[in-house]
Amino acid sequence: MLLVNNIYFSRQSKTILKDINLSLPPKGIIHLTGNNGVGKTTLLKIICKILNPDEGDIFWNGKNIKKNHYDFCKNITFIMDKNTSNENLTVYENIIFWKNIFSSQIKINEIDSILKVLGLLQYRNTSTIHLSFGEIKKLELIRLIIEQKKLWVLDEPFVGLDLKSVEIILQTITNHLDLNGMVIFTSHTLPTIPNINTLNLEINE
Amino acid sequence: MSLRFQRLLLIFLSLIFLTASIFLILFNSKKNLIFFYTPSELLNSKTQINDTIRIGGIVKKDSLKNIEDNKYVFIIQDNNNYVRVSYTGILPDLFREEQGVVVQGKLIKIDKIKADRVFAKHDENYMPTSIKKQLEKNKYWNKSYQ
Amino acid sequence: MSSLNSILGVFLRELKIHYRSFFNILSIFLFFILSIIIFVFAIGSNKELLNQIGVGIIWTIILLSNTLSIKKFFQNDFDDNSLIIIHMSGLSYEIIALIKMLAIWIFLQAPFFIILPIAFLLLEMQFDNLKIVYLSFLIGSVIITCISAISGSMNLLNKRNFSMGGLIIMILSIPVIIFGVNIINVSSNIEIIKAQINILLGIMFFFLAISPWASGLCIKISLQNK
Amino acid sequence: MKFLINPNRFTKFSDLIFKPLIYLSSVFLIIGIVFAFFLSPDDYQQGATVRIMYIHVPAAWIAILTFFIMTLYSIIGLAFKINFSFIINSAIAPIGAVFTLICIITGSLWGKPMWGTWWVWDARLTSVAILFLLYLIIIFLKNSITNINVSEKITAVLIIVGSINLPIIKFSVDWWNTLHQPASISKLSSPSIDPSMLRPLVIMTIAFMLLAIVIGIIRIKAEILKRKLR
Repeated sequence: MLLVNNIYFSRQSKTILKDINLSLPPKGIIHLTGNNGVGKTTLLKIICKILNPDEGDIFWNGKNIKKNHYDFCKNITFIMDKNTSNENLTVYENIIFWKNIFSSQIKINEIDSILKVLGLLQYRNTSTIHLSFGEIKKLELIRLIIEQKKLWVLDEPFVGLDLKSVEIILQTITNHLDLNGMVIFTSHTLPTIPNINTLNLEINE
Repeated sequence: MSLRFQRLLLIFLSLIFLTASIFLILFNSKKNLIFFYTPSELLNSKTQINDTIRIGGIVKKDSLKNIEDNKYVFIIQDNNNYVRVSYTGILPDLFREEQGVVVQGKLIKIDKIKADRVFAKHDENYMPTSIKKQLEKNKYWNKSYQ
Repeated sequence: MSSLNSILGVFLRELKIHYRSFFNILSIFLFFILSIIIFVFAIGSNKELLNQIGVGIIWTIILLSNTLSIKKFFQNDFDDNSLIIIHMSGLSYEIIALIKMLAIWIFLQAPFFIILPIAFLLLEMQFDNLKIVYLSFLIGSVIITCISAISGSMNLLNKRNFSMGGLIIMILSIPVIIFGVNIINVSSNIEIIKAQINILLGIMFFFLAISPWASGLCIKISLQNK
Repeated sequence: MKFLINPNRFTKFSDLIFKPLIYLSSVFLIIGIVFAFFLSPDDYQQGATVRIMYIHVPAAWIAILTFFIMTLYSIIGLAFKINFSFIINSAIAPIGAVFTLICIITGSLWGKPMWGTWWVWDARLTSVAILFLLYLIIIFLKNSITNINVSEKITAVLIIVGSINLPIIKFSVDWWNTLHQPASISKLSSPSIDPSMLRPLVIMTIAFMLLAIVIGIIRIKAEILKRKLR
């Protein structure tokens, strides 16, 4: 259960977020929409505690994340607008790096099957510098499955993906929600996620 | 390991490092960065003939001789040892016998240096001329040099 | 001990990345050798003179080649947000900085041990001094790595003034140069060498103590205002 | 003492004391100059050249003191997230740089006739030169990052790291063989400087400090206004 209480945030004496409240129960999904520059990414960064809000608190399972930052980190996957895979490493090495640092229990053959589903298996040992934008984005989204966290925070996850991949990602999200997961994401296109109560939130300036 | 624990560990480590560094620097500092050698230090050092070095000490009383125009010979001493200096050039205002001095130049013999430059070193005592004269008259003025 | 896993993972990744971009790193050493050759041509191959100032030249150029590599510390991982990912796996920024310093030391400083004898050859210096230059470089390289980490993290958001990073490295490493070079020129008896080494060690411990904190803080500040 | 960390209180407080400060500093400066250059006696060794001391020493003290204040404010600013301390830092850094430069210039003017050289690389002179370069780098670094939020904090980190130079400056004359003479006023009970010369030195120091404070107030207020406009 994620609870965001009265978040205020300003940058260089310009208020960006004002009195933001939201709550996210298990199986809940929140779609953040809004024009450019209303602070969608900023809100996501505050939820991930990369930025500190001027006022307000965030609670995870009833505990303030200020006090329990480490536990909270263990429950959250953050996919950013930039691709964090390193271009000097191969696809497989990047995945193994994520597996190592997040102490994931995932098995090697599982990784291969995920790569196959996303159509990346042929690039398994290619440096990511040779991949196209969409392929790198797909690689980035593999983190969702590797990290095995409860809360997924996604910033524009569908940008640059073909329709088939979007379908796969949506399916993954649906499965995650079925397993008591939670998702919060931003997107300018409204994806069709069936049978899920979507909570739309407009962030006003 | 929570973030707080990591920080605690690192703080502990840093404190050990800082103590070590303070210990290492403070208990060693005397002989390290040497602007000049004293004559006694020169004897113990590895400097060879023809090395360019700086030597500091007190100009021995009655040792300054003006051989030609702008050509001087004098002796620098500390408590135990001395070095003979020959110098061609203009001496600084403050250059006087029984006064601190640093010379820079080439060592031509084990106890003789041919100086290119002479720096006068003055001490931290400031005193009006009149008082100095009075003190000297009353024999209160006997400053000791190290 | 999941944190140890993360630390190991980050370290292995650093090693791999540096290993893959080894040609970029080689260019830094080529810079070092070329600069020394240029110095020899500029000064003339007067053996006595080179013997006298050789250590100073070597130290100066080591420092200058290090200013070339500040971008290698955090810039890439900062630009593509990998630092955030690593941080969210449960490592504090200070620890990340320490890991990166270790990796950089292995790839950018340790090879100098192989190249220093070549520099000695080019400068026609006496090989008796090599041992003590190794010793002072072993300590000095750690100090320079710490300083580069500080400088690199300070300039993450600096897109205007590229010389800034080099300036910070140079001003902070003046003591290293003074004591690192002095060790040869002044050294007479073993006592004074010991004293010099102790001072260098003291500086090393000082920078080891502060540089994770300084760079961690700078990374955090830069990430928050990206 | 809230005016030290709160910009509004600082503005109010400084408005209150600004005029008296100007009068006070000019009075002290005039008395100091008269004393230092006309009424004080010549030194037994250095003759009239000793009068350079009355500018050199206060300038050096202010140069070091400014960096010390900046260090304190950097620590406060980073630890307690007080933005006013960064305003103060960026306002007073150039003052410190100028006084360091005055110290170096008067020092070399003094050194030429006395020691026989403008400049030597002894520990005291080198560490003061590093102080000056540090001031310059701090000013450059603050201006080279566009985001002011980042630049002032990162500059604060550099100030804290650079403050290690302060004890080195202070103790360099005791730790190493230097051409520069040791401190004359290290112990308050018996300074090795005659009262007739200590008096103008103290007056000049007070005058310089007041002057620095006046310039500081002007610069800090300008900096506050600049931030408000942005």
